[in-house]
Amino acid sequence: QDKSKDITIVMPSAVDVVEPCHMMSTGYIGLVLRQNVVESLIKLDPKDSTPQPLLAESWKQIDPLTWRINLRKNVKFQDGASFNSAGVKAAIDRLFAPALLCRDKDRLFAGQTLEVKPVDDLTLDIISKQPMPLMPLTLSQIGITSPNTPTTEASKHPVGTGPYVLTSWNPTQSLVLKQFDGYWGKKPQIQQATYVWRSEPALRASMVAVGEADIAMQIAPQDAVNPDTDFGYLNADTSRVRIFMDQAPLNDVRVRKALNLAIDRGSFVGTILSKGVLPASQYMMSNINGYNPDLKVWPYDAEEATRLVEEARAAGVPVDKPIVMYGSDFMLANSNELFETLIQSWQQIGLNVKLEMVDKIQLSATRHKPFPTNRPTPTMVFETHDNAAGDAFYTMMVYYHSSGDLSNIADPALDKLLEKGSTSTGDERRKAFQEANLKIQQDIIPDVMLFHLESFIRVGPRVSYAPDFTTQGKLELADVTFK
Amino acid sequence: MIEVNDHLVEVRNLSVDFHTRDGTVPAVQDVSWYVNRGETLAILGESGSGKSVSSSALMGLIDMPPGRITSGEVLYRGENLLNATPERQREINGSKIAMVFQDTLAAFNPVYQIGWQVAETLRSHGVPKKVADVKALELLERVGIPNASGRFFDYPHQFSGGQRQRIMIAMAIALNPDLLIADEPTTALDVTVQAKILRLLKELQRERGMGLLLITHDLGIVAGIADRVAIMQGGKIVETGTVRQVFETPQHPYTHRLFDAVPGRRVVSETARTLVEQPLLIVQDLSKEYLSPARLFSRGATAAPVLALNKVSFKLERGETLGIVGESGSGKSTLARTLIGLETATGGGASYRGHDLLNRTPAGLNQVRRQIQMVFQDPTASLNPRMSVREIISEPWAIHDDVVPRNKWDTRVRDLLEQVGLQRDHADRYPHQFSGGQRQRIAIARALALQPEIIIFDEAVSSLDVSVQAQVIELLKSLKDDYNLSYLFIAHDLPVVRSFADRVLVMHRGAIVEQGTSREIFNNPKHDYTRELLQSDPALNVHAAI
Amino acid sequence: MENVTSTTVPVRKTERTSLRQSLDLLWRDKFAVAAVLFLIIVVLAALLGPYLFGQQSNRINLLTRNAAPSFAHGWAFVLGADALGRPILLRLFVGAQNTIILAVSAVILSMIVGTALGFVAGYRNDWLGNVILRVADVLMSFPSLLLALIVLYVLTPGIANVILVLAITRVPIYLRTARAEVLEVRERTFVTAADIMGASTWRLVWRHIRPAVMPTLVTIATLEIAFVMLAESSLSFLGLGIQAPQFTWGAMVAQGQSYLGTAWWVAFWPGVAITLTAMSLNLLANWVRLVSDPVQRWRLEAKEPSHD
Amino acid sequence: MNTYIVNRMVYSAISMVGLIILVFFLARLTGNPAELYLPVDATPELRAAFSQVNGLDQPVLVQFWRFLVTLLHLDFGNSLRLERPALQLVLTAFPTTLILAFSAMALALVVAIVAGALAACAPNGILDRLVNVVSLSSASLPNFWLALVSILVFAVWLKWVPTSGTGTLAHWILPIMVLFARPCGLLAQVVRGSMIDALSSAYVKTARSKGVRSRSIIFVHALRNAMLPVITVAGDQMSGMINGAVVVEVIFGFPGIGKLMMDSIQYRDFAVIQCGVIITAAAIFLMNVLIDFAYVALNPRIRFK
Ligand SMILES: Nc1ncnc2c1ncn2[C@@H]1O[C@H](COP(=O)(O)OP(=O)(O)OP(=O)(O)O)[C@@H](O)[C@H]1O
Ligand SMILES: Nc1ncnc2c1ncn2[C@@H]1O[C@H](COP(=O)(O)OP(=O)(O)OP(=O)(O)O)[C@@H](O)[C@H]1O
Ligand SMILES: [Mg+2]
Ligand SMILES: [Mg+2]
Ligand code: NI
Repeated sequence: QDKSKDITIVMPSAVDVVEPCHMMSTGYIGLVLRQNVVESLIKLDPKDSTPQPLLAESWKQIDPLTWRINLRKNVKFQDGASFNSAGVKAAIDRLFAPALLCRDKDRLFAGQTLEVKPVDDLTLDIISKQPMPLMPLTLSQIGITSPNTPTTEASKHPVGTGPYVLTSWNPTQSLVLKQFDGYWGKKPQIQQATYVWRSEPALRASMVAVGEADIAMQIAPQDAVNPDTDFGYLNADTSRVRIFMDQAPLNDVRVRKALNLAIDRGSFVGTILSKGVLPASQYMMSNINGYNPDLKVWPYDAEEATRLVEEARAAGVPVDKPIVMYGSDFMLANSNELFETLIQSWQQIGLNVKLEMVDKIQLSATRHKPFPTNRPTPTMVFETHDNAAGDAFYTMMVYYHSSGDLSNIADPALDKLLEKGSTSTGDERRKAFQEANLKIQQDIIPDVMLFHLESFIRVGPRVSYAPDFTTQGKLELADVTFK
Repeated sequence: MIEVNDHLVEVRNLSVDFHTRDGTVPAVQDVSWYVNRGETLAILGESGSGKSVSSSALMGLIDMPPGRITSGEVLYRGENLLNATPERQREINGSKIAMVFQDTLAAFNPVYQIGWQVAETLRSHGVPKKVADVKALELLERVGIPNASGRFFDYPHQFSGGQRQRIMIAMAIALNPDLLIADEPTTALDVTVQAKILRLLKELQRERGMGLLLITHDLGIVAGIADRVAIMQGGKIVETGTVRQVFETPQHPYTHRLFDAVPGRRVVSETARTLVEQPLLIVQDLSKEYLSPARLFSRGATAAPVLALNKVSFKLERGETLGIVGESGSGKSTLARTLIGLETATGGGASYRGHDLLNRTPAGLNQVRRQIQMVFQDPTASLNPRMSVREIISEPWAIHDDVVPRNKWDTRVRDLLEQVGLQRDHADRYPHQFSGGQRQRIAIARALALQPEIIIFDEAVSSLDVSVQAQVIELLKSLKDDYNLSYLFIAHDLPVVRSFADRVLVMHRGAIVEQGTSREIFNNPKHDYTRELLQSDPALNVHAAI
Repeated sequence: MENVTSTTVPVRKTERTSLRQSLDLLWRDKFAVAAVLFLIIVVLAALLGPYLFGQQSNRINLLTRNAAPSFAHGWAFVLGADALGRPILLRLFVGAQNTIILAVSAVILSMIVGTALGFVAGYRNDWLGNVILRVADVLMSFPSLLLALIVLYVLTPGIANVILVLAITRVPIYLRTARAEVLEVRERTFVTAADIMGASTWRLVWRHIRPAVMPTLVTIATLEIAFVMLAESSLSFLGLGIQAPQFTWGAMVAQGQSYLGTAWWVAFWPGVAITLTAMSLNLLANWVRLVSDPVQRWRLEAKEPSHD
Repeated sequence: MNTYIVNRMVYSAISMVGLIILVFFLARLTGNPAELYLPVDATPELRAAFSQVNGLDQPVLVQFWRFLVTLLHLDFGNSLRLERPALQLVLTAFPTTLILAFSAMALALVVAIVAGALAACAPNGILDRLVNVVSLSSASLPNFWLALVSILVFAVWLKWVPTSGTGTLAHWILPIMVLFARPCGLLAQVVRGSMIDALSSAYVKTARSKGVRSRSIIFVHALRNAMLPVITVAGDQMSGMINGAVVVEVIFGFPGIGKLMMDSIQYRDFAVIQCGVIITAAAIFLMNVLIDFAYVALNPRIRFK
């Protein structure tokens, strides 16, 4: 058959699960499925994160707890089931099916349950127990699967309304998407997309170079040397070193300040990290609602940092105590170099920081509650976080609120601010979160904020594709065009 | 010397040196000889005089270095083999000139079947495999390997020393070579078999005009089949001539010594002792059956089990020399190996001073190991190639540390070397730097080192020229008298046995067919086999010749 | 009186000459000489490197990041700089210490344990030998990655544990090789001869079997050195390797991996150092093998005058 | 012979049980899989539910008992990561690795034997030095380095072969070559070493006196005597490869057992780890039996009880 309309996409690791409700939290499922196989009711505009219609034509909040959704007409699921309010209800209910252990559920609903009530064939109400001002954003993350999808086990053959059907999937080798003839919208150019996976970045880059693949995800910055084919994009990941503030010397704010001042963030840019990375002042990107544009990145001032450490020492803080920083090298390209440089910067201002590389499980276990009540050593951990859902809520409540699963801060004033932000809307909401970010950076200093990270993609000569910050979580084949 | 090349093979002024750590050993110096078609040249000589080296040289078998041919030429039908290309040498080797090696166990490839190895000579020179196999079997039968077709697929270590020697001969005569170099080809053969083999060689000579270079120390054989003799000593040929000339009018003092030492001239050994003590060694109905091992991957008929020992019973008294003679393959070595615990007996019993030799207790074991020593039939294999002679001979003292104090080791080693006719400074050399007879003497020296109560000699003096042999036997006798040692002396050399052994066992097909004092056996043989044995002894011819 | 002189004199004589003779024999094999010289440099680097260049080799300088080999930045940078701008040459010197400690102890440990067990298994054909072999089977089939993870979780990471993991996983090769050789050597007549002389098992094994078996094991061990150095680098991605700022040549190779396309020298030089070390050890082992084998020694001795 | 095989099987079965016990319990010391499968901010309820569904909340002994019971029905359980029968995953991955390992090892043996034997003919000669340098380099080259460089050279620059993946015969070339390098170098050294001894023995002299061609003196007479350590080391290397040619499989995207095991270990996919270990161990045990037979076949003097 005609291969000229087929492309191959090479990814860093296997698509080992294709269950749409793990899309947000597991591997590269979203990249493959989202908007290609399963579509959501609403999609976000990549520029400013505003909700746009997709399977829903319109929506509105009819009372604090209820959102009314109007569905698009003439849409069919790939298995022939018709797309209507009953189908959407089934899809949303499926997220809560206990046997499914939906991994995105927590993130999306934070413990809430939703009730879906079809109003008529193409209208439905979604009712929550507590107000959900972010309902459109939430809906943009949910893939609407066919009502025939099993609810007792993870789907191995996801069926949605998207322009592509999953035709074959071998978790050890490849996955193939083929165009769906009955798609309701505009037909994309790509006939068929084959996804393969290779863990070696240089190999992925080479595969595009020799024409074995058309798009290579996540190539290493040092291999991205050809401006015609290699594109960098901010990938929504922000990195920081979290400080566990429960122990001396890390419980001393001077020491935490010093940790921040010791890092020459600018020197990383274009060297160890690529040119496009941005030093960060807060744990979210500027397109997120709640980002505080007035915050400045910590300056580099080693003298001041040394002075602070000495001051703390004079005040009896045990600054010589060994501090452990956990890192793991699956997190970003050149992480080893980054860690070594950080460690050395801190050692130069007189803090005894040591690196301990651990594996994924250990790192993850260190990051979330329950935290150990008495740690053997003062501890920091390197982590990255991406907020692609557009609102500060998804970051702040988890990482900074005292009830957050990943938070090691218990500051009542901050809690208040965050609660205010999460329940209000509009300007008030934004202000509250911005204020919280200010307080975090200026008073609490629970972390050493580092960079908004950049990823690179290599696009072969046959096709064109422009990545953006959503590319980490989805790659719409419709956006790929032949030259 | 005639300069016309009418000789089959002629060696002119050959000299071979060996490089060693402490200098150069001139193993062969300026040696010349020739062999004509159908003629037999015997090289007699002192052990270590360069017989093997000079004959290896003409087949291009000397490792160079460490060896070095410093002068001379080897002419085969006028062609100087020392200048031949390796490919030419290969063509000649095996098909035109063939060799029977002295040390047969080491000379066979341990991992290939005997039949295969014999047939290989043929295959290497273009005989198709099928034909070669048939021919090989025929050859094995011809040299008198019992049940040859059944044993075609056996491995070298499963044969007796004499059988290996015969297989070696079969291998060498496979292609009817022009010249056969036989280096001590009959050292492990009893006289009956030996006579058969020599007859075979003679036949080949007659049929095909084969030249025979016979290296031997056995004057009887020389007298029997050689046309001319060359006598070597210390790397040189000291005397050469027809058998008659040399035997009747020996010129060189060494030749004189050689003839004087011929064992048959001395009287039959007499037992003068009255046996009051309990016997040292009691062997009762000892049997050993070699089951044909399950052949995992090889084809071939399943051979019938070999009954190597069949209800053997005898006693060894203290201070006694018990000679064991018998046909090659009759189970002599097996008897020795079973007594020493290397083979598990399949029946019967044996005890040493009340210690059961077959089911040993650890305590008894140590005693036995201290008091019974053995000299193996294949001396080369029994010497650790990585140990110097000093280490080899002093090893028993290291094991049994009460025998000789450490600071005396060096002198004692050198004394022992001297006693067995080697040089004191040989102590620093390694086994591979010695000749066959020299290695045999190292093994003897090692067995003597402990002065055990019993020493088992398995063809221990077979590679020694008669003068050295006489010296060694003399040494053994005096040790026996001084320390009241007992010997189990396995040999096929009847004159030696006659003059050395007090009593004699005659073995045939795994059983003892006759035993008695030397006098009884030699003067009044009862069993048919014994009679046959005595009749075919060529030593008698020597006396006629001299 | 006479005995005293005659035994002491030759012993002294042979001892003196044997040292000189060994040097003499070494000189005959120019490759072995080169190997010894290289190993001396490595050992010196391992001893002194961290004291001489410890500071300099760890100083991060992003200006010289991935600098190509040249004299432009001073002699320390002749082999180029790594991704953090540190001089590779000095890092090779400093890394030698950890590398050598790690590789040599892992190899020696596994060799001793493996060989000892192999001797027992080969010599004693009974239940004990069988048990040892089955343990080796188990070790061979246990995934080494899992083993590494287990050690990481149960113990704390550190050089001792790296050595432990590497040693455990490499035991079977020595064990099985030693056993196979012993099975064959113990059937040789000279071993039997010593046995019936009353030699203890220990003596048989040590004096007779070991010298015949060792050369093969040593050959394997010299190659294992390189392998262990590299295996360590692949452990470091689990966090089990040696932790920065400590480093080894293996870790340097691993770090250079991502720069193969752009800065080949980062992974290349430490790789060369590993290969050269292995090669030197092997050449030296080959030399020792010749010297210690009386049957082969002439290959070195005979070299002085050229005959023919 | 038969008793030997029976004994061997009994012992192997015992060690298999030991291996399973070791793997089962030790693997569970390496952290809770929930950390990997669930997002870091998962609620405790979700974590609990995950553990319960996958039976990880039970005491380890109970888990082991269940494992044994299912194992008796030849059921190795389901993969946590891929949610399909572990046995099926292992059995589809295993042949790839076997083919890879066998071809690499066969090639390595042939090349190593020829090179090592020729080198041994003249120790310290030019050929010997050459073989030494090449074999030592190939034995000490980092695998991943070799893999990446050979991709760069042969696939990217020369475009002779595809970079990676499976499909055509050409896809096998690079992985096999990379896999082949280390065993080949190692074996060449081993062959060289033991051949030097064998070539100076008396039976070689006999063969020369028989006029045997030097090729067959080297490869028939000496080689067979020198094979013992060679097949042992080859066996060790082979079992390393059966256990997974991890680097090669990962880099080249070869869906073999090495990659499967590595992923399973990293993802604490216990069922697959256990199944993989059992299958590979069975293969390795079998190979060791064959190697022991080979000892006897190669050298008739070797005996086992
Ligand atoms: N590789 C070697 N290195 C040093 N000397 C050697 C070497 N091979 C043989 N010799 C010496 O060369 C001499 C001649 O040895 P050769 O084997 O020819 O003796 P032979 O006459 O055959 O004695 P025998 O009757 O004992 O077999 C001996 O003295 C021996 O020690
Ligand atoms: N390992 C073995 N397996 C099978 N048969 C064997 C084995 N060893 C010896 N034999 C056979 O046992 C018989 C006796 O052998 P043994 O070595 O005892 O003979 P021998 O009397 O010493 O002969 P020779 O005088 O030739 O050395 C021979 O037929 C021999 O082939
Ligand atoms: Mg001789
Ligand atoms: Mg015998
Ligand atoms: Ni003449």
